[in-house]
Amino acid sequence: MNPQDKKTNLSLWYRNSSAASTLTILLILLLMSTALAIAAPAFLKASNLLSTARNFSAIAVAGIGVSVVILTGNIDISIGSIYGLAGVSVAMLMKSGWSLVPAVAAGMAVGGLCGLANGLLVVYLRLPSYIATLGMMQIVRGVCYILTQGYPVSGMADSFKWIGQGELMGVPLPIYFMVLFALVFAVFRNRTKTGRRIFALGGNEEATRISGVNTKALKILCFVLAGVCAAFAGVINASKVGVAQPTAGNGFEMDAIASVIIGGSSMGGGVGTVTGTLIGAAIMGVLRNALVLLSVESYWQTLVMGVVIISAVTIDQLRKARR
Amino acid sequence: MNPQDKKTNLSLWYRNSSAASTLTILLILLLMSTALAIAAPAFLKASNLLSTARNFSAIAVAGIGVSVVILTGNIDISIGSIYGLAGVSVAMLMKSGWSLVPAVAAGMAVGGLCGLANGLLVVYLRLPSYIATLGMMQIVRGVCYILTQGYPVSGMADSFKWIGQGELMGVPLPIYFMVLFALVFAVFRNRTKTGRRIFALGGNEEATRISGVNTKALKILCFVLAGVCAAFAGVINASKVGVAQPTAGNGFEMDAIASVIIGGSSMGGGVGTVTGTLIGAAIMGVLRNALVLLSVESYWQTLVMGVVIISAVTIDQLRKARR
Amino acid sequence: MSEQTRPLLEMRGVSKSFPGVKALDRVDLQVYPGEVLALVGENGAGKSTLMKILSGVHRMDEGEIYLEGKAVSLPDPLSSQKAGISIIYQELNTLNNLSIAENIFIGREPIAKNGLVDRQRQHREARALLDEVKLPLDTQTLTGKLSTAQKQMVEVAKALSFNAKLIIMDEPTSSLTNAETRTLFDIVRRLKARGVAIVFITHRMVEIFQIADRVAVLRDGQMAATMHARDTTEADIISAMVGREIGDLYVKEVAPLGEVALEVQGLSTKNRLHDVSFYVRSGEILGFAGLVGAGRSEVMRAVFGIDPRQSGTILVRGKKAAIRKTGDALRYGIGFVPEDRKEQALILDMTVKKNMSLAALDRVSRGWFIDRLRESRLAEKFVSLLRVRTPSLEQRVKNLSGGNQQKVVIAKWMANEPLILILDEPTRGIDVGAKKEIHKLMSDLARQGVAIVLVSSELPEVIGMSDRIVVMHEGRVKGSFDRRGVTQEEIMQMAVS
Amino acid sequence: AEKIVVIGQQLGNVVFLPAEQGTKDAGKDLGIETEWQSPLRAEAELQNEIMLSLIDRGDVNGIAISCTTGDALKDAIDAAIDAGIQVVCYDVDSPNSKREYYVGTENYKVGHLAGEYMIELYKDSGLEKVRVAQLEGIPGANDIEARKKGFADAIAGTNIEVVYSLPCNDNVDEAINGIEYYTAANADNIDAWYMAGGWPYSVDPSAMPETNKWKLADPNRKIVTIDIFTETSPAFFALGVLDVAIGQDFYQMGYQSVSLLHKLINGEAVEAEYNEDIGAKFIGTGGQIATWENWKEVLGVKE
Ligand SMILES: Nc1ncnc2c1ncn2[C@@H]1O[C@H](COP(=O)(O)OP(=O)(O)OP(=O)(O)O)[C@@H](O)[C@H]1O
Ligand SMILES: Nc1ncnc2c1ncn2[C@@H]1O[C@H](COP(=O)(O)OP(=O)(O)OP(=O)(O)O)[C@@H](O)[C@H]1O
Ligand SMILES: [Mg+2]
Ligand SMILES: [Mg+2]
Repeated sequence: MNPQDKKTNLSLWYRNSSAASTLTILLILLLMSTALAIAAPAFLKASNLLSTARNFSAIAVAGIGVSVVILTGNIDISIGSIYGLAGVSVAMLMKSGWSLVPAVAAGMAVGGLCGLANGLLVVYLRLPSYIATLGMMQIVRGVCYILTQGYPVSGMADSFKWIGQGELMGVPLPIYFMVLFALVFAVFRNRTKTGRRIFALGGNEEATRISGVNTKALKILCFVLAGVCAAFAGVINASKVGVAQPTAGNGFEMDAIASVIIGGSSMGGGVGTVTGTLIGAAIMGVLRNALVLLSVESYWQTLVMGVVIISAVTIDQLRKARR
Repeated sequence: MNPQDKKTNLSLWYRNSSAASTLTILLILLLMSTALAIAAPAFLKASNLLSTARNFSAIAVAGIGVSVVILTGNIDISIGSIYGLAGVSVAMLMKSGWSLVPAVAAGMAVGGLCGLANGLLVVYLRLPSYIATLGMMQIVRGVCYILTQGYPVSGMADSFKWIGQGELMGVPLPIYFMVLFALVFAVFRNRTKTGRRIFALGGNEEATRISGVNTKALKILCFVLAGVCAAFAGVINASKVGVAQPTAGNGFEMDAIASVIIGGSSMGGGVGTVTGTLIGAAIMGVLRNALVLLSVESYWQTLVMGVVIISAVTIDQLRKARR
Repeated sequence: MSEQTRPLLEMRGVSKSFPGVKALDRVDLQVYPGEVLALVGENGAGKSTLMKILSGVHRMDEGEIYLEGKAVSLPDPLSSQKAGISIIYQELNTLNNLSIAENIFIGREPIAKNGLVDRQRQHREARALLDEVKLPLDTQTLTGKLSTAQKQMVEVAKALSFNAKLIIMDEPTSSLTNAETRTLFDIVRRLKARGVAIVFITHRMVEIFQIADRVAVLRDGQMAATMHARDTTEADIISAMVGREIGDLYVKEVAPLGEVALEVQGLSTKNRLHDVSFYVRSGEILGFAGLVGAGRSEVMRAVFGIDPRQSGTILVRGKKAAIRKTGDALRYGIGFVPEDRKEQALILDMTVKKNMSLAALDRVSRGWFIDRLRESRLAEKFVSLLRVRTPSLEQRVKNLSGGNQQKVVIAKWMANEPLILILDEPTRGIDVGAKKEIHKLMSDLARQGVAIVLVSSELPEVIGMSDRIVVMHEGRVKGSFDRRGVTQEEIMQMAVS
Repeated sequence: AEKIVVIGQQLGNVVFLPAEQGTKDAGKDLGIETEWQSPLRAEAELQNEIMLSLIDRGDVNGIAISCTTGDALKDAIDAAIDAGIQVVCYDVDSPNSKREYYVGTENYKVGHLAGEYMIELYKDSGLEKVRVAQLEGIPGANDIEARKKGFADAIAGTNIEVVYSLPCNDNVDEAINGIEYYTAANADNIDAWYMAGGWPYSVDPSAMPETNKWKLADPNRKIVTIDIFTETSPAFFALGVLDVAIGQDFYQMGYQSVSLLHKLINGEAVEAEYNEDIGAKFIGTGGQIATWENWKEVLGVKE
């Protein structure tokens, strides 16, 4: 390859690559963080940074999962309910004597089953994913209420708290889980055949099918993955607060989906990175942290949140517009 | 036209037409209503029918508006906040001495401005509509809080209640408004050139643009219309309860969008009818009425709601699959 | 339309670059009223780009455009329309969710006195236009239901409706069969008689001599030559296009025929196919001929597991094959190049490399994981084999010229190394040089024992490349011919009755 | 058969769980049918719809409602009363409506009480100034606003001052994260927390390590909260990270509302005084006040 080609590749990369988009969003995050560090030095305290990261890790894990569905051009708004049900299920199982690992596995399986139901509705009954997952959102939430009769589940063995509150070398475990999920999903999406096919499916479903790909199974898989991730996020959260609430995750899907889109994924499918989602979640997390550290008045908080989200994504769009 | 042609037309109509889809959904609504009438005779009381219709008229009006945005393949999740802000604005204006009509006009203008902001963000900053309207949702809600300092606005002149509580020939006014909006929008969408161009835009934006249509202005217009309708819905609601709450409409966008999709519109754009949206809103309204009339236990309500929504849309999909 | 008359359109020194590509380099072009100018060139030469500048889709980097002597700027499609230019794009731009009538009049809807769209008038005028292009369809039909050729004719009708002074047709015939092409040429002649100027882009040499007055040849973004059609030969044009001799177009070498690789027995589908049977041996090329809508594409889709079959058996190498979805077909070693590259074959937002490897991921992977090096090598191989004009393997396919996109589709299926390869209009929109390469590749594959099914609406291609030819009509197999000695007329006769 | 419906503010809001239980128990004790209804979202319009449907149902004799916004339910309450249904408000009143009875504790008073306890807690501290951070829910929510106001009025003119108010949108996770962030960042800038709603105490104390650390580091740091959750609150007292919790008795609100309605429906005499401040005949359900001293007895925790 001659130098000319290299330059061409670079410029093409800058215009087309999702990596460039991820880079821009990363810059936005750094910018936000720097501004915050100046305005509120407490931001840089290790404990604050760690607890901020710990707090957005559930959003990130669920975001990483739902981003796979978004990659196919679909949406999953049931993840907030799945998040709630998983916490409740694990807590109830542990109360009935299960130990941590099998209970968590079962909780993730519950999430996977909910995802499977979403997938089957979308693929075989051809429901628009918005409706299928809206319905599932309500059904799953209903199950949460029915299982618990509305009462938070508490009184589990102390091991329940390990996932959300444990630490390793001074760093909270949820952060490790978040990184683990990110790595696994990044490899899955970018390096495996299935991952590549999901991208293709999101770009052009018909063409992907005609390329010999079982697009039905693929789509179902994506919903299952979203369910499993949302379930794990729900477990992190329940474990973090030590109690499983049947209402947990109400509206959580908004945050998770927002972090995916802020991270540069397209609602239309076919575009997006795991790192982007991670950064999107971090932006949301730092923003929440900032609102408190800067003592923004309660009436102004939602407004500021909206302005920052719009600004962050605008900056990334402006880069693209420079074509 | 010979008889052969007529038959072909009929079968074509059944396979292709959105009208057939609307018909199916209407049948589902009638089915639901019949079942309900048998299970709970109180359903058929004129007062119950009228108040149910009055209750879903706000969803219907907002749904009719947002369906135009959905028709372009975009989404507007800020309508719930706009709904809240409009109620608050009209109430505050009336409190400060404005009379009803100019105050309502101003409220709708406020909604239109919010929609304009959405449109500008989507068209000129090229933000994904999900993010633009998510940001606006928070900004507008923030404005509600800031304007009212969180307190519900009450103590308006009695004329404030006219829109939501007035009656004409025994029928509540909101129902007239709903029908009026439906008629105007049906004509607008199906008979005017702007309306047809919105369909075209939703079907293939690029092709529409290169046909010489100003797609940017068109898209902005759609967001403005959604804002205006949501605002009017918010006014109906505030007027119905006689108080404007800054939190009104939190989560309302879900209901409005659901009724649009249940009504047969496609999230991808280019497909949908006004009547369908109306019926979608009616299904949601009757369902809510049913849950109370049948004394469904609170914890089962969400679950039942989810099941019914999925079933309703499934039936329509099965018709399409019969092709 | 002699050179003495004032040109209707004059483009001077037009240049246009895309990142990594200089698509047009100081191009001059004149078009005279009442003439048909054939604009030709290899894939990626810049033809479509030049025309999109005229239609207001692209803005030129430098240059001037004069219409009837006056300098004009064409910043957007609307101003181009107003200036009297209408265009049929290479890539179809139909609005599939609207009726035919609305497709034709979108943006210029007739308005009745009450301010609403005058639907009656719209349908009336659309009816007249459809009659003109001989499309016997209801104007209320949803455009999404039409076949590619029918959509193409709707686009022709739309272009006519502008009453433009200059009509640009970017490869309109690539998805048409002879009958429609003849209709189109009749229309062109009528327009010409009215003094309308037409720029006609095509890769089919015969068409140039049937219809064009002059020929303009683009090469690598530069105007290589303009000539009068009557003073020139196919060889001249080709050598101006590619800078070398090409020789005979259809090179079918004789390959030894093996066992029956694919056999279809009594295939029927719900609506359109009835009892279709055929077979193809390894090493054999089986051509499929027929009119638009004859059902050839539907046969191939049903065989490949895309559309459900109602009855019928598929045998692969003598054994019954259970093909229910496309993945099954792939496992039986079948490859399929579909007819519509944009809708059915390409992931437009993906890179050249990723598109090429999509059907062959198993061949470039170790276990679950894609071996990126192997993937790149595979793509590099086909980019050079098929001479795909792209600045990089990382270019998104949507930024390639139409013909180069088609090459990517072919590469994708060749990369999969199928034993049975179904090609539906494989050379649509491909330039003569590349076409020849593809024909040669087909021939080579056959020699290596691949069984090939070739569906093509270009009869010379079917006749030139096939060992046997199956003719279809209205969802049924009408008969078959041996390649040797069959004429276009014989095939047409069978296809229409 | 006699049927009484009790309406909560939002499905899934834990404070209404005891009210639901009280409703059921009262129904059982009185031998009448009761029904619990909650809108899916805390919105007056949805409660309004439920009221109208109940009126049309025709089989409902009495309704008790905790109003999301009092004035927004005025018309619905009046309509029900006009239709011959007995209506009372509990927890959150609708003062301008035709309802005659209010069952509950005033939120304003509860807030005021919290303020009084705060003053009490700091009376011997010797601090010149007591800086309080406050937790609230959705800005403007009726009950919370009343509690904020009660607190503010109580501490007016003292050395106690609210320096920050943190909204949590009625979301437990947001409440916890916010408290943690703020406490960690402002450990030396605040002396106390006043939680106008009990969101953070519906979970396990381990969810708030920073706040616990802060609290335990200095005896002059105090936390006063409204709401008691019998399942989860004791753990906080046990750790010494909570000083005062003031709980409204929602169980009694449910139970008393049903009993009252039953009497009204059957024309029995009701003992209730007209209360000027409330503008209704008032049935106080009292509440629980758990302090650092008495929490074990109040919450029924055995040694
Ligand atoms: N939007 C675009 N972005 C980047 N490059 C482009 C774009 N459009 C065209 N090109 C490049 O410009 C060159 C000219 O393309 P053009 O489509 O004009 O070719 P063409 O002569 O019409 O070819 P064909 O016969 O294949 O249709 C090609 O190299 C193509 O890759
Ligand atoms: N008369 C028709 N009515 C409805 N659909 C048609 C008709 N003709 C063609 N089509 C559609 O167009 C598509 C392509 O046509 P088909 O496969 O029948 O023909 P073909 O012989 O491959 O011709 P072509 O050259 O157009 O590809 C098919 O999917 C078919 O559904
Ligand atoms: Mg071209
Ligand atoms: Mg075909």
